[in-house]
Amino acid sequence: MLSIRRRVHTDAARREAGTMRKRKRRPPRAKGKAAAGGRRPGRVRTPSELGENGMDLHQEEIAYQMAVRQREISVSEFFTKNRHLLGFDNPKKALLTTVKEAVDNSLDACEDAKIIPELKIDLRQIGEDRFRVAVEDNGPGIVKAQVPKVFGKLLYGSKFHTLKQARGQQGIGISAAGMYGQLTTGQPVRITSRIGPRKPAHYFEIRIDTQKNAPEIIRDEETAWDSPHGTRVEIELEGKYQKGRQSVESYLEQVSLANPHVRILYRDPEGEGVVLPRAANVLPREPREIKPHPYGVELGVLMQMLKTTGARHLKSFLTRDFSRVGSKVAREICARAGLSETAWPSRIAREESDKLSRAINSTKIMSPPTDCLSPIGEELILAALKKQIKAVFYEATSRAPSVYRGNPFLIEVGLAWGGPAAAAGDGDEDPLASLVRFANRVPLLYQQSACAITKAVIGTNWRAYGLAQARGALPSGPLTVMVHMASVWVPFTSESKEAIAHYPEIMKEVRLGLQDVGRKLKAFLSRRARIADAEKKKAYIEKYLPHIGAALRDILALRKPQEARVVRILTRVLEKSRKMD
Amino acid sequence: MLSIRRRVHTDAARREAGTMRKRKRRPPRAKGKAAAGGRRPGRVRTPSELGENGMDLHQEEIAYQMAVRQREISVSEFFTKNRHLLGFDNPKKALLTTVKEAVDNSLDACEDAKIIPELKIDLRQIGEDRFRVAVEDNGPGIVKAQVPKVFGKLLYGSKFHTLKQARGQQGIGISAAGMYGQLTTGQPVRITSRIGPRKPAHYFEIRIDTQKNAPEIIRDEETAWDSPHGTRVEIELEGKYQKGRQSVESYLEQVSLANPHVRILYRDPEGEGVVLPRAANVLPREPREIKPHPYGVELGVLMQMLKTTGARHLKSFLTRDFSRVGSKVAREICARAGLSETAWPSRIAREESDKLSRAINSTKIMSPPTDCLSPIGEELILAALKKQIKAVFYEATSRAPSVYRGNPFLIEVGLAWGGPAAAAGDGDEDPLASLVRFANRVPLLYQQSACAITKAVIGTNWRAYGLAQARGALPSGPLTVMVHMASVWVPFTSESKEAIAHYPEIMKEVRLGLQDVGRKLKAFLSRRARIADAEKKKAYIEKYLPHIGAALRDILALRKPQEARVVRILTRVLEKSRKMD
Amino acid sequence: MGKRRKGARGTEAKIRGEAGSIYRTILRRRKPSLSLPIRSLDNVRYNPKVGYFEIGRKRKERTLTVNTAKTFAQSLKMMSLSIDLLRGDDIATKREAYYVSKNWGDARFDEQTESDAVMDDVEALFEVNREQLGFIPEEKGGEVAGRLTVIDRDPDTGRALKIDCTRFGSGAYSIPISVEDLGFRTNASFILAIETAGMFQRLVKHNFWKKANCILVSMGGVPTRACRRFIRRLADERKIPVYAFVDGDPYGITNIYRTLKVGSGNAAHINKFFCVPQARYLGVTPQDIIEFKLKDATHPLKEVDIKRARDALSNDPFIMRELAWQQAIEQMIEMGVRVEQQAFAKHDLNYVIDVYLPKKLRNPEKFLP
Amino acid sequence: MGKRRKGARGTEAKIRGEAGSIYRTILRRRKPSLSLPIRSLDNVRYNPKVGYFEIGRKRKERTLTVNTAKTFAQSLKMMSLSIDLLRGDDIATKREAYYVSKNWGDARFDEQTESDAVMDDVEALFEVNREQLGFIPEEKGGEVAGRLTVIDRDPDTGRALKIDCTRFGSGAYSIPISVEDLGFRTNASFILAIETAGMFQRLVKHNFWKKANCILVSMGGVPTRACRRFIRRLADERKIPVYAFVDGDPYGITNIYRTLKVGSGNAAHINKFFCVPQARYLGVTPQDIIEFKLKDATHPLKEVDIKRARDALSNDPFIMRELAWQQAIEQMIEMGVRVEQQAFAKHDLNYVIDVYLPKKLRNPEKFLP
Repeated sequence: MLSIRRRVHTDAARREAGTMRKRKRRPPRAKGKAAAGGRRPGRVRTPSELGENGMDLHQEEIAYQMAVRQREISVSEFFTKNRHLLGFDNPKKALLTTVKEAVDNSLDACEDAKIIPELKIDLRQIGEDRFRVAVEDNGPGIVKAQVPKVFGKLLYGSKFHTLKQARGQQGIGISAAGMYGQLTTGQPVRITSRIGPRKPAHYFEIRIDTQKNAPEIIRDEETAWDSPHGTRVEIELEGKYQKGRQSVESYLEQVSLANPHVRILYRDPEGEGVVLPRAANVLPREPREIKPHPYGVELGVLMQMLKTTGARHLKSFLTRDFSRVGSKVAREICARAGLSETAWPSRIAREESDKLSRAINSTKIMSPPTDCLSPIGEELILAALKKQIKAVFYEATSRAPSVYRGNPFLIEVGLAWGGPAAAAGDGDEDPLASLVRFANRVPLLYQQSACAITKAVIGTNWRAYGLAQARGALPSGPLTVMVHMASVWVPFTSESKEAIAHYPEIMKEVRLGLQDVGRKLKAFLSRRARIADAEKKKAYIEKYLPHIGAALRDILALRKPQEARVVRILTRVLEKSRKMD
Repeated sequence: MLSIRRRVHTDAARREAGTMRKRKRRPPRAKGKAAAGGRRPGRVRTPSELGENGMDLHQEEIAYQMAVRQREISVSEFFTKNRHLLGFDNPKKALLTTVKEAVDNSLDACEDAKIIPELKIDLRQIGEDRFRVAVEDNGPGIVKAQVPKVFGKLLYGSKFHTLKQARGQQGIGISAAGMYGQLTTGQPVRITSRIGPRKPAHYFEIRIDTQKNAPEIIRDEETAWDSPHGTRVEIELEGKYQKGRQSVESYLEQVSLANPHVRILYRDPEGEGVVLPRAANVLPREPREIKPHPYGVELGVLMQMLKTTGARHLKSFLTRDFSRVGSKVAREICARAGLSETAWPSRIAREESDKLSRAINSTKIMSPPTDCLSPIGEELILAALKKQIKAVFYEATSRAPSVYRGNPFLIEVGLAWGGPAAAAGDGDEDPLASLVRFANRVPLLYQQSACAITKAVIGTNWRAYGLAQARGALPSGPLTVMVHMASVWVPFTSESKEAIAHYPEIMKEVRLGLQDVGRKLKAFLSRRARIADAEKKKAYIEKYLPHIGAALRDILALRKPQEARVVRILTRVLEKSRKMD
Repeated sequence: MGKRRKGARGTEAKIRGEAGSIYRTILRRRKPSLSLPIRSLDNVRYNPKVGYFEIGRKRKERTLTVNTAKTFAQSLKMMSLSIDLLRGDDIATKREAYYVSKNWGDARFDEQTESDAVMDDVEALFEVNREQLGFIPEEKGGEVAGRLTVIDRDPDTGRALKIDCTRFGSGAYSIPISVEDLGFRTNASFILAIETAGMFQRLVKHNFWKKANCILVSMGGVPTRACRRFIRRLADERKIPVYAFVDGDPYGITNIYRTLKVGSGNAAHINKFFCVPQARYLGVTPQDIIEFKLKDATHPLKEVDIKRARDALSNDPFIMRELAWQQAIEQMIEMGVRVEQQAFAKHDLNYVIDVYLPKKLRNPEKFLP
Repeated sequence: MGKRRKGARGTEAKIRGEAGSIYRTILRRRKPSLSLPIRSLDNVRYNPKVGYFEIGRKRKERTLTVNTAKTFAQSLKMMSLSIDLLRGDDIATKREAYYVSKNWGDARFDEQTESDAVMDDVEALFEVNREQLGFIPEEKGGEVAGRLTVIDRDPDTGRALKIDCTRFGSGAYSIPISVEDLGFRTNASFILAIETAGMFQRLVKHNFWKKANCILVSMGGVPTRACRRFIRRLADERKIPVYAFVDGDPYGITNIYRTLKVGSGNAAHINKFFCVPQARYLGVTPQDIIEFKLKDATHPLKEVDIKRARDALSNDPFIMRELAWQQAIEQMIEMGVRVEQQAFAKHDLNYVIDVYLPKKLRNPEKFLP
């Protein structure tokens, strides 16, 4: 593929360059040969040899020659070569990533359409390293005209330009999965979609033209389908099926944990069916779009906004184009910046944006609105934890929203303690706590150690809450910690969305959430310990006071009734005292 | 910025959607409000409530509403939000990345034009967190018409579609640096370029329109410049200056190590000037473009090639579009695949590409040509090492090229042992060896532990070569190891190009290179030990034999001459025996 | 069994007094408590008047609570055991006392460290030494040869036994664990306390005690309580000086000699019994390295030696009082070497007998304090 | 100095013989060599006929080469030092020998471990014990009380000294480092070798030796060479049995008792001198735990105990020969507990004297081998 494109484009470029200047065909290659044959390789001209010495004409030609070779690179080409950036590093991960992208898309679509989601995931092995992944939802379906672009074009989507919480963000995932499938098996992506019972279902086979980053429709026909509405996507790919912690099944279980309103039917490659039922029959609160919050809008972005705003005055620019900027705050910003409220935004963009930026950052502005976020909620986290984990203590907290770089976000923490491991006794060799991470209800399975959540969990002093914890490690014991970050924009450390970047604001919120549930865990453990203490106290009194009596009798040669009296009095005195000491 | 674009585009999309179906303005938001007001949030319809019950019309509308919101995302927008992917995680790293991208570009340009490079790098601090980076080269300059695209458009470049070794690959780096500068300081990129002494120099100020991923020319004028040809780029950015291992200065020193033909003049923010002279006055061998090698060309890519080839027969397709496929090999491939040599490529693309792919991978094909690679060479590695590191033993090896996934690559290893640390004595607390990594002559400063090179160095048994090494660690001692990977395509683990991915073929070559220099180091150390042994032997004889004589005299009451005779005889006997034992 | 031990009645009365006070407190329906001196280094000071480490005034109250009930019961049981030993004129090693507790039901000790700690508490409470309570340490230690007759008694008959330490040949008299009841007869000029058994054997083999008219005591490293108490009682009763002959290294000075002379920091409550304030340091001194040309028979100070020396200079209350010692230790640090008693063998095996000791003993007033 | 040590002339002759052979080899212009028995566990076997570990036949040749020149020179110098000691009827501790080498210039030892190794080589070369070469160990060890008179001699006059071990009261006779020249007079029925100083002190305090007509020896853990040699010579000369009374745990059995009886594996070349093949094991046995109701005064076997026990079962040549021991050790592993001598204190402090020992001593034929 590469050589062909190169050839084709070199020709085109030559034609284009020809309009600039005439010259020999392929001069660089010819020159390379000469160099290899005769002189020492590459020893052409030192800087001192260059200059005003008649080689100028040639000199200019070089720049022109080089110009011919410059051309645009399509984003699909880029990601084909850099597929590891998208989570297609190896066949194992590719299989899971494909399922994940399709599931994310389906859930987002269902929730946008206010449909309680029901997903069917079907994995079939059709060759030694080849799988067919089919994901079907009961969502709203996709309008016929949009199908090719949604599945056949990278960086095409509805979420990127909105400030609103969603699973998908940048319109890469499902197209990239299709592209990977096509690259490794040559097979197109197969889509069936129906937007309502009165409309026919449409079946598509779509390939991606990576040179143009554009869909190529192989097949497009009406088809019979028994679902009244929904979408089914089928991708064939080179993959490897894996069991255990990073398996498709474990991934879907975590999806069910963070999405208690979803019902999942899964058929694994061995034909086993698994049903993950709902823990709740309600849709999450619908997240709303918001305008950007002034904090964290960088200078360059601010200038761009000033230039392209529809507002005619600085003050109305501030109130209309940002969230949480009312008249009073806008006035304060203008005053701090020393700018007139009626100044023209485009003039400020050129000359005084720096001042404005500083004024914004030194003015106290309310946190962004929170209805752009859709938390799972403490109640549902508890329900989901109880459904999936056997423990003796459950706790959850849903923090108030906060902001990093102008993006609102919110942290939720769930915790389950006890269960079979705890019953086994206070062994010193407790296993490490298990940590389950979510971003916008999507489980994060890889790169745990690189994630801000993990760092915050490790950085929390769990000993203060009654747990064992080695330096630089997760706490140990029969503990499951679940952390969910909901945000209009989750800052992943890579496009494969595996770990959250270490923003201090995010770390802080996670820590506060952990401390919240940690304190409650401590209260629970203290209560347990107090009960144990009271029992111990009673036992101590029964065990040891008689020996005090006996010793005093021996030393002082007391009589039996005197000894008994000593023990009786001591028992009463100690039982009265509330504490152990 | 985001809200504005969203607004503009929502309007446009609405217009577009309007042609499909009429409906109310902003229905989703209105619905959201109603939900928040009255019913439980989001509790709209469960799947059982849906179906053939008269809500179908509404159902279809949802899909249309959703379609409206779909749109394309520009690659600049994408990378603005994901700047950490490009090495702009934080101000410290951003400053170094900016220097690095500009230096890479300059060196590539000079070498393409066969000019021995001379770079001037100037760092000025112009505010608390603000720096101006200027990088100037004596390269061929850039044709006026190309300047805006080269600096103002992401994914624009000459290297991506060629299979040829170069520093830059994907046309992102320098534009991304400019974009980061613009984002954090609002300042445009400033470029001065001149393509020859008879042409005027041009001065540009360029911004990137991130929505369109297109350059916006702020200023474009002729200017006076005393360089006959070359390019100067100036970027203002938010940065943080750092000393030590990951400083700009240390980076430039490493550049000089892997590019002995480059002269660098550097002025640090404190105004100190540093000159890094050349170790060689020759340009590296010019790397040549090659066609792809059949191994590792994936099925999907093969199909694409078959479809778009100019060749009319399968055999000529194979010989013309691939490297290292001659008539004989092509015939063998066809035979193995059971395909006619005269079959039509486009037919095979549809029906038999799978067979062809298998046949290719089971046929023995020569390694790809090596002149697409430009090694530093053992001689120059030695020269550079000697110039920069004080040691007593130097060794270098330049491995024969090899292939991973069809991409030729080549490993070079340099080693310096001894010096001040060794002279200090055989201390048990030797520091770890220092490892210097390069990819296509570009130093890799970050993520050492994630890099394939590091893994290979750690995985090599240095104890076999006479060095100390703890399990899972670098060897220790006064050792510097330098590893260079030259390839037409270096597989980085992220777009910020900090670590090489763990391909087994690459690991193997690195290991072999290390073993090569390791064996020579061992020979050197053994020779040293042998010389030390011989000296020890002489000293032993002088030291200890007289005591044997004295003891025998005491025990046996020998006379002086008898004692002297014993010592004399023993000295002769032991000196004759060649070895220590 | 023979006649009761000296002072046994006094100790018994002390224990009964304490128990009676506890009993009365209980009858008043209040929580009884034991007031124990704190046995840690920061409650210790060097008293140059008496010449040993003394325990300070800090005390901790062990009040009977639910949490302390077990230890409190164990302290009383231990006191009761002591009374039994005193009444029966018997002894028990620390280990035996631990085993006796196995009969105490729930109040039994699970580890000997626990019973040792309670024993230390009782010892401190009554300001007597463990031996006076009837408890003896596990370790023996100390051999004696030379101009001394020890007077012991037959345990059965109580008859006096005279043990003549000049008549052991190459052997020696082994000091018993408890020395409280021994008597002494001697006209020796001094006691020489020797660090190593090897040096002791050399001096015995060559009848050094005969020539020097002295008593030789082998300490075998840091002297045990019995060994220290033996030397102390002997020196006190017969009014003879004590000279220490140990290795010239920080361990020999700050551990062996310092413990012999002023006692140990963590047993300050009983130091008044277990130290030999009249001891003086014969050698080997850093200055001896120079005067007796031992330079090439020294060893470099190790990290741990230097640390020990510096610690002594800045923390040891005894060293901090004695300028001469500070100078000697600083000289040692500066020279960077340590020297052992055996180093004299470098010149000749009997150089130590023929040259070193006679020369040193000519000027005992020059010995380090 | 008095008269020459017994056998000194014989040892001297052996050394001169070896040196002469080396001298003649050199004159023939060939490299001289020393043939040393290999002193490691795989060159040891238990000889039930003689009753101790014997060294096997494997030998290593130390030929003089450049690499071995230093050690070779040191071996000869060590032999020369031995001759000096024997001629002068003197002794040197291992440490002193090390210091003597400081005068050897380049052939000096840098660490005592080096001189000890060379001394072991010389010892093995001539198949004599170190004491016979004039070298003595640093460590002393072993106290004696009871029905024994030791006959030593005055080092100056050579006159016999009678040391009556019944007359030390609470003290004891301390065994000298070298016992080769001691004589004995006794009519005791047996020797009781006791592990701990504490138990020894109890038996001494209560004059147990008088009632049982025996000699008490305190070993203080694993017996030193001097202590083993003392018991061996006493038992050999006076033909009296030896009973060991140690803790009933793998350490007591496989380290203390086994070393007493058959010697140690890594000193097999001299075991014939330093072992007591006639020793028998009185107790404490695992069976005693049951018979004397000690269960609640035991301690669980630790990981290391079990490992030691299993090692003995599968590797110790002595245990592997003795079925009775295998059964006893297996019983211990099965019971999972160990028991100490002091455990009898659980019943009563003097239970061991009043009940345990008398009962056991009624049937010495039942003692473990």
